[in-house]
Amino acid sequence: MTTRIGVVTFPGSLDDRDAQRAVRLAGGEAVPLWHRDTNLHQVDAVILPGGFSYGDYLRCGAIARFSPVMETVIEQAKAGMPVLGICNGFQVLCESHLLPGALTRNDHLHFICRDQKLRVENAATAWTSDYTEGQEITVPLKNGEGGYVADERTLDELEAEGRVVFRYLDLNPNGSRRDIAGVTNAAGNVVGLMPHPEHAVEALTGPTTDGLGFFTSVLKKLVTA
Amino acid sequence: MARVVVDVMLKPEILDPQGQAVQRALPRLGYQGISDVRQGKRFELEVEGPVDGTVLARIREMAETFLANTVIENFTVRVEDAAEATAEAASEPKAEGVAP
Amino acid sequence: MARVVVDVMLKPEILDPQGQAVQRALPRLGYQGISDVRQGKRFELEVEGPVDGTVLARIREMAETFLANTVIENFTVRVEDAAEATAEAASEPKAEGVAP
Amino acid sequence: MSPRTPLDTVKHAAATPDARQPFRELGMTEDEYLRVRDILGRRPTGSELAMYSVMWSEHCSYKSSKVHLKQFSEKAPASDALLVGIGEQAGVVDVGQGYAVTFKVESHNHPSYVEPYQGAATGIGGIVRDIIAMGARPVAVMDPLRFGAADHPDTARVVHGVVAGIGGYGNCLGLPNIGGEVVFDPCYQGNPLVNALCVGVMRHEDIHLAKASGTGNKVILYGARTGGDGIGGASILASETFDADKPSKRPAVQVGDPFQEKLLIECTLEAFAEKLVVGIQDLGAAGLSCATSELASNGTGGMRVDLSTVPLRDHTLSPEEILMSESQERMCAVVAPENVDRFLAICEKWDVTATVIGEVTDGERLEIYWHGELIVDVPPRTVAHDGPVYHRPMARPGWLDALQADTPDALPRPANGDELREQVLSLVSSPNQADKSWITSQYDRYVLGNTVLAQPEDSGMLRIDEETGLGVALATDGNGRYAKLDPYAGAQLALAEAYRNVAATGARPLAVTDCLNFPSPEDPAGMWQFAEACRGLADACQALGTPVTGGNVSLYNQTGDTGIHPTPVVGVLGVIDDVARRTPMAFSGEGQMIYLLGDTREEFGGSAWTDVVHGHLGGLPPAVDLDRERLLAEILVNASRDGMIDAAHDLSDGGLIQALVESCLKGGRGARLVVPDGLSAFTFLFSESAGRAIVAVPRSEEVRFTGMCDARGMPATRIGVIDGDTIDVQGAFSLPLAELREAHTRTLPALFGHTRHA
Ligand SMILES: Nc1ncnc2c1ncn2[C@@H]1O[C@H](COP(=O)(O)OP(=O)(O)O)[C@@H](O)[C@H]1O
Ligand SMILES: [Mg+2]
Repeated sequence: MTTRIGVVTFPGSLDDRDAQRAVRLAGGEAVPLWHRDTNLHQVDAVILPGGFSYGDYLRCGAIARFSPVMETVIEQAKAGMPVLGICNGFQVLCESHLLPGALTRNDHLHFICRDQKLRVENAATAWTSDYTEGQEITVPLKNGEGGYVADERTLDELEAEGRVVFRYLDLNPNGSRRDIAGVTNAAGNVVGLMPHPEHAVEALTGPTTDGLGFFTSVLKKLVTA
Repeated sequence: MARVVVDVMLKPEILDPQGQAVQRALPRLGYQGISDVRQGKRFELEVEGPVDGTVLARIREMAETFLANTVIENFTVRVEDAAEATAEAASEPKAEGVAP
Repeated sequence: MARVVVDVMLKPEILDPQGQAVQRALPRLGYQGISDVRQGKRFELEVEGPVDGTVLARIREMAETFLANTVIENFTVRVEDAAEATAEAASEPKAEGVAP
Repeated sequence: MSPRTPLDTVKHAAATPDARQPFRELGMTEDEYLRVRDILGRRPTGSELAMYSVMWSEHCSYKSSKVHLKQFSEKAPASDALLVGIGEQAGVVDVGQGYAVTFKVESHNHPSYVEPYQGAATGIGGIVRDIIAMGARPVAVMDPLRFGAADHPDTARVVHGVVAGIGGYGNCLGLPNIGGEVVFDPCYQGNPLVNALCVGVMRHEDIHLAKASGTGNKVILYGARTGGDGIGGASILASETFDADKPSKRPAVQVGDPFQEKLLIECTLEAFAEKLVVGIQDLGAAGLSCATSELASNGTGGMRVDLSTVPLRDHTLSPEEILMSESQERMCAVVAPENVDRFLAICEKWDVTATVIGEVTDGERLEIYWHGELIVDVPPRTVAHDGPVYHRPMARPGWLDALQADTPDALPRPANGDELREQVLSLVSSPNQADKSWITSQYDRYVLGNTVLAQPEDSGMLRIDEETGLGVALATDGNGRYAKLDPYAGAQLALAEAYRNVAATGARPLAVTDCLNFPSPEDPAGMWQFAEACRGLADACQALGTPVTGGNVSLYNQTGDTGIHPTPVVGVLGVIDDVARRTPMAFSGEGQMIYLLGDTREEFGGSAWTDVVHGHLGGLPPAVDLDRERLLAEILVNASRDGMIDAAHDLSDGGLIQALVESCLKGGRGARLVVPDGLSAFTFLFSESAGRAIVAVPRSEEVRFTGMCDARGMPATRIGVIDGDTIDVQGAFSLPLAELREAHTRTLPALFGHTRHA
């Protein structure tokens, strides 16, 4: 049986098909989930994709957080199900308080799309075990509100507990505190990041195939689990 | 040091997709009875020295040419001062949001 | 029908790039003497029926859980009413921006 | 609220034939007004007048341009690829394997000057709805832009707003931006050009046309509620009296809601997939007036609409205003009665407001009611299709001879290697030739996961089929300086360049869309320019075998007496069987041979060199040789298919050195060049002769490649080798890549502020 990974579509989700493709290329079965779904159709993990859920009006991810599907996702995430939030998905996870901190307007105030170099700081989460700590990868980044902020105490805590999963290298594209590109929860099953691994899974359409590791990591974890 | 507040709102006849999105979400969150929501911008300017008529006129000009886009937005300028704070307190105490 | 205004501002310790961009632009545009600018959001809610304590408490809850993200933002809730308008008028007349 | 005139019903109009009507204020001539009276046999009601005035406007009726645009059909080359030609919302092209592609470019020039962000945003919104209305899934956008002088104080306002608007809308819709243009020239100061192109994909069987047929079928309006946007004119009708000095104020600016449009895309495509739609039409300019009259006139039978059912954002709107409102993000569908419930359910699923506002009748009239009263009763064709047609006077401008006589021949040329070097740096750092990533990095090029090539490549390329690798490529071009010197040749050069760009990436050019941006047609000189450009484009499309499938005309781009350079923007669509075979522009293969394809002549009229170094515009643009363009394209496509070249880049403004610098910077490799015999280094580097490209040929392929060029009669000159980290022109100068990169990339950030795209 192949492993089922759900990809949630909120109104305004944009990279949902791409996340599904990435799951398939990694060998999993992608299961579309609808924001009004109240059950998760027996998926083993969930991806909250990029986009502008509900237009990103009010705040990015703020309205999506209250959708029916998120109630179950929050519940399951707390119970240990692997959940990955990419870009808008990361924002939803922060708004849901599954991850600490918040994402604010890029410090230069522009939307930015670029190939971004990252360092993998934590290769022990559900979504990063196929990487090695310190590995450098390049994946696309595209956002207008990607500045990661949290109070100093939280930031120190994240650092101390090794919960900073990715850091921007060469250039901090949005003013994120301490160059943080992605973080995880204490249990390591919930990961959120601003850059887009699902856009780096094919040499033809991405800058690299460095993003595949996210999807193979979780598939391996679920098979051995 | 005085604070001048400039509120900038979309003109009533202009579509406000942000306000609409908020309004549409409210019933789902269990809030009834809000018939309309408009979302605008609030600028808090810290002014050095006294805020007299000249300063306020300058700020109004600044609001008109820079802070607001008068093609689609209206604005108001006011000094946030003791008198106002009192008036507010009289009508309803201010609720300060604090992080949990 | 009453109007309730919710103002949401970034907490003082959170960087406000929009406010900063405005402040930086001011001297270039010929405005001196503004030592700080913060940019936030203003929501105008049109409430059906009277705004009593219960309604206001609900709106405060709504602001806390939804309109503001209290990880990074503070908010205030107030009824926009006659008392306030008078207070404002006393301090300084409101400048209504109108399109040319 | 101001008092209103009593409702102007059809009955009332018939009874008050002498009532004065504000046709002039609505932009109608007396003749046009009399024609309406003639058609109706009475005076029009206020609502009818609103409809005719807006539908017979230049923008909607093409009344000045029609007689010239005809040539695109008359001279259309025979093409098996064309599934739907000119006249529909967008043309449709067969790209094989059962796929069809629809694409179109449109202008949103004037609104983008008034309110740059919203003007540009709604420009994207409008063109995307055209594509959805054909039944296609939109898959990418492009944005050809023209701004005033780069250092003019107002330019930054427009640039910031337009770029943010295009990004804000397109990014939020989830459409990758795969190309466009950015040109600065003082002639666009008060008239920036914001053109927007959208491309969509569908299966052949899914093509939908805008028509209302089938008596009893329902007309459903869905999407945003109708507000008072963009109806300056109609408020005249709604005001107290026709000559009231205080017409109610309505904004001329429309605000876009890309989130709503994204929902509109998904919900429309779902309805198409379930075959629920008989006909469909987007609401763009002229809103409901246009949608109802076009749907009705394209179908069989008539249509009855109850305007009082239209969901409103502003309840004070009068019927005239509702008919004219240009509120964004709305569509109109014709649906059989048995499918209405399902259609509405799909709309509900996507949170899209949908309302049945009328039905198709077996009559021949478009009848519109307002709270039970008949306020419009017209033959729909007379509104939508039988508008006035003008043969406006034209005259070759008196200044043209002098302009053409002022050739660049007398301009001082660089005297030595050092001067050449300086001028190369000036060229590649000039705003028009500089790196555009300050702009393009504000656009999402990755979303949907099928972008194979995007900026700064010669064309944007998209994968259409993940299994087979079938793809399409698109490029847009237009050189207003060339067109100013000779509009006939200028239009042909625009086509030739876009065609060449598509071929350079390995795709076979198939079809054309165009956006003709011109000054006032009421000036005979402007009209002549327009006519010449149409003639040139039609002739060239015929010669190249690429039919025009649709496009857009934007006239009156003029402030006072000064018009913009005539600016025909041409988009070319090509097909590639396997996107894995695409040719990128980057010179990265150390040791590979650089070949120049084509002939280089002393051609500097309208060139970037004359502009950057001398601020000069005069003479004649480069000669057009369409046979050569065709041959060059075949060579580039074959070489890509057969794996003979690793990189290619077409030559256009800035000439060879500009192209070489771009390819070297992209690949991170330098080059050693030798000036070919018979050419001066200056001409070699800066000439803008058309029909040329540079390619990188691996040594192992050299014999095969040159053999092919020889056999086909394509001049191919070995000009150098990819090598090291400097560009070295033997005997002239040497420039480190780092210095070139700095010069090429610093310009736009220095002008418009720093983002972090590096
Ligand atoms: N406004 C824009 N939006 C998107 N891409 C753009 C824009 N302007 C320029 N580009 C891209 O930058 C690259 C260089 O543009 P240009 O020099 O005009 O190309 P060419 O000369 O080959 O036509 C191309 O890939 C083009 O599509
Ligand atoms: Mg090119």
